[in-house]
Amino acid sequence: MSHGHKGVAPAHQFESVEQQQRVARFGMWMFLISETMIFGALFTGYAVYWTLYPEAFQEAAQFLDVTYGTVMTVVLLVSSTTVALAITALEGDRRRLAAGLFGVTIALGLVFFVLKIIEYAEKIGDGLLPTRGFEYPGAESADQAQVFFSWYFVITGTHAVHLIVGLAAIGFVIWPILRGTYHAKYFSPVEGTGLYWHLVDVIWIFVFPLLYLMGRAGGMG
Amino acid sequence: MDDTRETDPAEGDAGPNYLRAGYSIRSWLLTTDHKRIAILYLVSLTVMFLVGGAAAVLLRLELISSEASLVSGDGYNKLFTLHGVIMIFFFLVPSIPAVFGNFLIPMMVGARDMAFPRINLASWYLYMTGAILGIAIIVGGGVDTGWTFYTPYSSTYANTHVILAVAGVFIAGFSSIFTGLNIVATVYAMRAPGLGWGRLPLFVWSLLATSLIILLATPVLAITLALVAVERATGIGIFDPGLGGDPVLFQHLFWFYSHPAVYIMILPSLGVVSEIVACFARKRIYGYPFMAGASIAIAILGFFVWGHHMFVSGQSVYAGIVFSFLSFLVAVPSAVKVFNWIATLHRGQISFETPMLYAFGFIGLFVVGGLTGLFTATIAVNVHIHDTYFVVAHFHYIMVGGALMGYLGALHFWWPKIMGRLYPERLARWSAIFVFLGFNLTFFPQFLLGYQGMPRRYHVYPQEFELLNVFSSGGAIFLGLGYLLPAIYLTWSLKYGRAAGPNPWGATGLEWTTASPPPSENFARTPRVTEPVYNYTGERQS
Amino acid sequence: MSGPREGFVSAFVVLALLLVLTVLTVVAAYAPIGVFHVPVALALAGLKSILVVLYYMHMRHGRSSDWVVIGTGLLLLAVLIGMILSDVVTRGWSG
Amino acid sequence: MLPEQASTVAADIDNLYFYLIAFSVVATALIVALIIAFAIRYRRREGAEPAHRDRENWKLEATWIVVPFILIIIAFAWGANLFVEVSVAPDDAEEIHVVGKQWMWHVRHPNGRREINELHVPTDRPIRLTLSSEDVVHSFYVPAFRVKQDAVPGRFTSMWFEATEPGEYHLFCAEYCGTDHSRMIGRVVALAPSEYERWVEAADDPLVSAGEELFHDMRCADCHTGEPDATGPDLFSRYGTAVAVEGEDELVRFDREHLRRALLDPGARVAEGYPAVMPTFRGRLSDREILKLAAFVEARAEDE
Repeated sequence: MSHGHKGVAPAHQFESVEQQQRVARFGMWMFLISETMIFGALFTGYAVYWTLYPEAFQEAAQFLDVTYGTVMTVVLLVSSTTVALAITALEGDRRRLAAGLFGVTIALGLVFFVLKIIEYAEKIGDGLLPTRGFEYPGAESADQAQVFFSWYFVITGTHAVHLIVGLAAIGFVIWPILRGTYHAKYFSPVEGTGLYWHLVDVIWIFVFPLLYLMGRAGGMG
Repeated sequence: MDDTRETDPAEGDAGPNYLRAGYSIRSWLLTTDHKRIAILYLVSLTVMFLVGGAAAVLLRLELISSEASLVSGDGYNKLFTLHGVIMIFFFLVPSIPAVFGNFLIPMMVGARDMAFPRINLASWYLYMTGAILGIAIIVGGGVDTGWTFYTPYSSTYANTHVILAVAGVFIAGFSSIFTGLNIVATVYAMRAPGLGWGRLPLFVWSLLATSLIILLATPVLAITLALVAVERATGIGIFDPGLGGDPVLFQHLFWFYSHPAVYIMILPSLGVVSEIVACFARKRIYGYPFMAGASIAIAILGFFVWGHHMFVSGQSVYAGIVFSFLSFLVAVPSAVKVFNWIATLHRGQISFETPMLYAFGFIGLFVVGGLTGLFTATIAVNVHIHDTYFVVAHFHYIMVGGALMGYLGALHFWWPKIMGRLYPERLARWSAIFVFLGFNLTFFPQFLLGYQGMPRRYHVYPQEFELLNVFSSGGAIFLGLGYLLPAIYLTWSLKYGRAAGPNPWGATGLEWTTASPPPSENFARTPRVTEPVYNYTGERQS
Repeated sequence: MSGPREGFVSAFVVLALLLVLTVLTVVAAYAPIGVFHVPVALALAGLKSILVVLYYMHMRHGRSSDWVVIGTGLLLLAVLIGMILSDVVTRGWSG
Repeated sequence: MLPEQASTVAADIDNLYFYLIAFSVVATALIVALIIAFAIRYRRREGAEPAHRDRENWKLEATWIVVPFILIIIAFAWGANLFVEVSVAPDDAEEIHVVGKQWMWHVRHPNGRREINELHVPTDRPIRLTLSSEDVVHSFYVPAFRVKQDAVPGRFTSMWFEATEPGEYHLFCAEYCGTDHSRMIGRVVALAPSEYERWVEAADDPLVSAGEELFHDMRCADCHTGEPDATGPDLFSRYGTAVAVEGEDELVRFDREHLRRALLDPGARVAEGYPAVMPTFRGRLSDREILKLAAFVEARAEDE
């Protein structure tokens, strides 16, 4: 598969490129699991308050927009697909295709981000920012609903921060791919970046039903 | 091995080594050599230890009298917060993994460097950023929440630099995640040919267990503290009951990290003691698989017991009883460790160099700390002693008696390897004994104070507790001096110590097969392991 | 590494599955299934994640060491969520 | 080395504590003795043969896994059993409300009588405290009773005890709560049932209790501690008597008017032998509040 690349030398601490890629992947998985624990803590907090204030939370969840949530989910799923395709392309040493697919990923990520900003702006415009100016129509459970929106902003906000980091990381690998720094024989940083982006996607796969879709049929457990 | 001044500075260290790889500041600050990064950590940790130690001395001086004498109430609160934050997050958590883990793990597995050298350097810079924030807080007027940052005090009521403090801890947290990640990746993938899992030194096993905790628990603390900062900065309701929140949730998330964090501090010391005991008893550690398994078991079990910090917090009675039961289980692998060390001594050839004295001291203090841990795990007794000096004494036996004795033991054991010089042995032995006695005088009275009911974090206290406090403060002065002695003679040895040679203790392990100090690439050529671990008895090669 | 681990076509097949599961998730949220909303939502999300992990993250060909990392992480995640919730749920049980 | 045993559970908890001590002492002695014995017996000698490697023995490992396990399970079961007793109040317990607030304890008895930093309880009757907090987490701790419970803002928690011996016991805040955490202390006064009835029925002037609260809020006791070396003179022993004032030959009667002037214009009449460091409360206390304070000082002076 190597099309005229010069011999690939491993970094000084490794015996072979093979070993280097294996270690990089292993290290990236450890980092991803660490990241997962961050969201684990956030979901724990969210679950605790659901348990404490089920009615108020169910009511408050109706203020989230299913359409936004669904569109954002689809956008992220497609962006994950383009990353997977890009890695496949790179493994086949089709570097321009890989770079192009990463470009599409960035575009999709930006679409997600813009949607997020619009959604935030709407929520803030409706007085649902859970701070001093919080205005909530369901008066008696306003305190508890405020907690719901706190977690909504904290969870989606933390996710958005990860999304931005992922976008930046992808931005940093595109040029080296085109230049040939990364290629079919050595692309560990690209693979790590891809894994990171997939994690951002997986987290959202859980955020979507657990925030946007709760209590839609009325009466939940 | 007597201390001697007939030194020949040139002897034995003529060859190139990592210390001579460059003398410029740049060559240190941009290094990716794991050994140099270890030295960077050693220096910065020592500075932080001195800052945290100075705070401890002030605290104990204040407590000599039951009245407010030296500092104001706020001043006292800031001092114990500073002491706790610095000692835990900026000294004990990074201590052995960042200094000795960094220096030794690649050497023990026969590798040229850590798996991710640049991330390793980044980890030190993150640590320094956190530490500088910590120092900035002192300059800027302090923080008074206690190292536990309990809400809603930290998120709403305190009017000190809480956000800066949690930012420092947050950043330091990622520093330790990077270190842990590097350690696991290095051990997993970079072992020398022939070095199977059953041949790893127990120090390596203990750091694997430590890294497991670091990787899985630290992120939870990081996000929890970030939430406190967010709540404080923006007023959105997360933990503050005034805004609909639940402060007990904070405690759960906090202790999910901070209890396992105790094992982050103690597990590496358990590994160090195994190395030292094997070396100075000239025997393979008895029950090696059980010792390795016990480290992993402590790490895993350590995740199931955090609720014993919350028996009187308003946690449910049922959860309390379950947490109590699980807490007891940790005692089993801890006991396995102690008994296997003793069995290792049996029919050994025991000698009493300084590292071995620290190892003996460690075992004694760890036994007391561990057994008093049973008191705190016993839920009905815990109701009485929770948040009293009993708990303060207990965790100092584990974290200072245990973790710090292990750190000092490691420092003395591997100092000749790291610096290529021997320290004055007799002086070092006396200071080890001095530290041990000073420690017990400081902290044993606190068990008694605690059961009598003296709450912790008290600036002034009823007169009847004064006598025992005077003993404790007296011990603290001894202990403080005891810690200064190694700083002095180890520094002295850098210039005047005798050259150590590759293996002054006659120890096994790959790190002793190369020069002291080691060359930049650690080994002249990749070692090949053909012997079982701790092969002190010269068994047949396999 | 020699040659791609996954083909272009499989990526699109997986995407199609993911989209179908997303539709199912939305439908299930509005379906009258009572207390099963949360378990069903979690099961569908779990299924989607498994697809992403196996195919997009290449764990179909993953090493056992990577699986150990994932498994340990998920175990501890379960401990975190499970034990905290067990406290919250049982708080009201005693007088 | 034990605090008094003044509640029904105190002796039980101490017994469990003694079991743990006995277990610990035996274990420590065993370990230390083995280490010392081996250290002497197997110390390194010149020219000795290399050490033997002991054959590993899983039975030995199993022994020191199983034996400690059994011994600690006893401690667990004993502790859990006792904990249920300590946590679950008897049905007939009398309920008293306690509210923690930086940095004092407010107590309200069932008949409405209030106290600050003091809790009067009858002996031989189970008392259930319902705890809450107005600000941060506090913890209500009575060492002599061996009980402790956090007061959590936004929630009610509860604890119970039954005092066995009449007397005065320490009350501590055990959860760090800010600047004056270590001064958030008080006393629990256990009275014989008949005396308690008398105490609880005693007229409780709302003016006096309001005054007591002000006395704490304005932190009067920071200086007027009642101790001989305090910054300010003891108010309660001097109230109603004639006191000496700096720069005046005549003694001055310490009455409501004197208190009022001392609060509003503290520099005018400084108690002899004390530094003139009292700040003015002009603008911080209304006339009505001064009246409340005076009522409290007067009532306390009569008590003493």
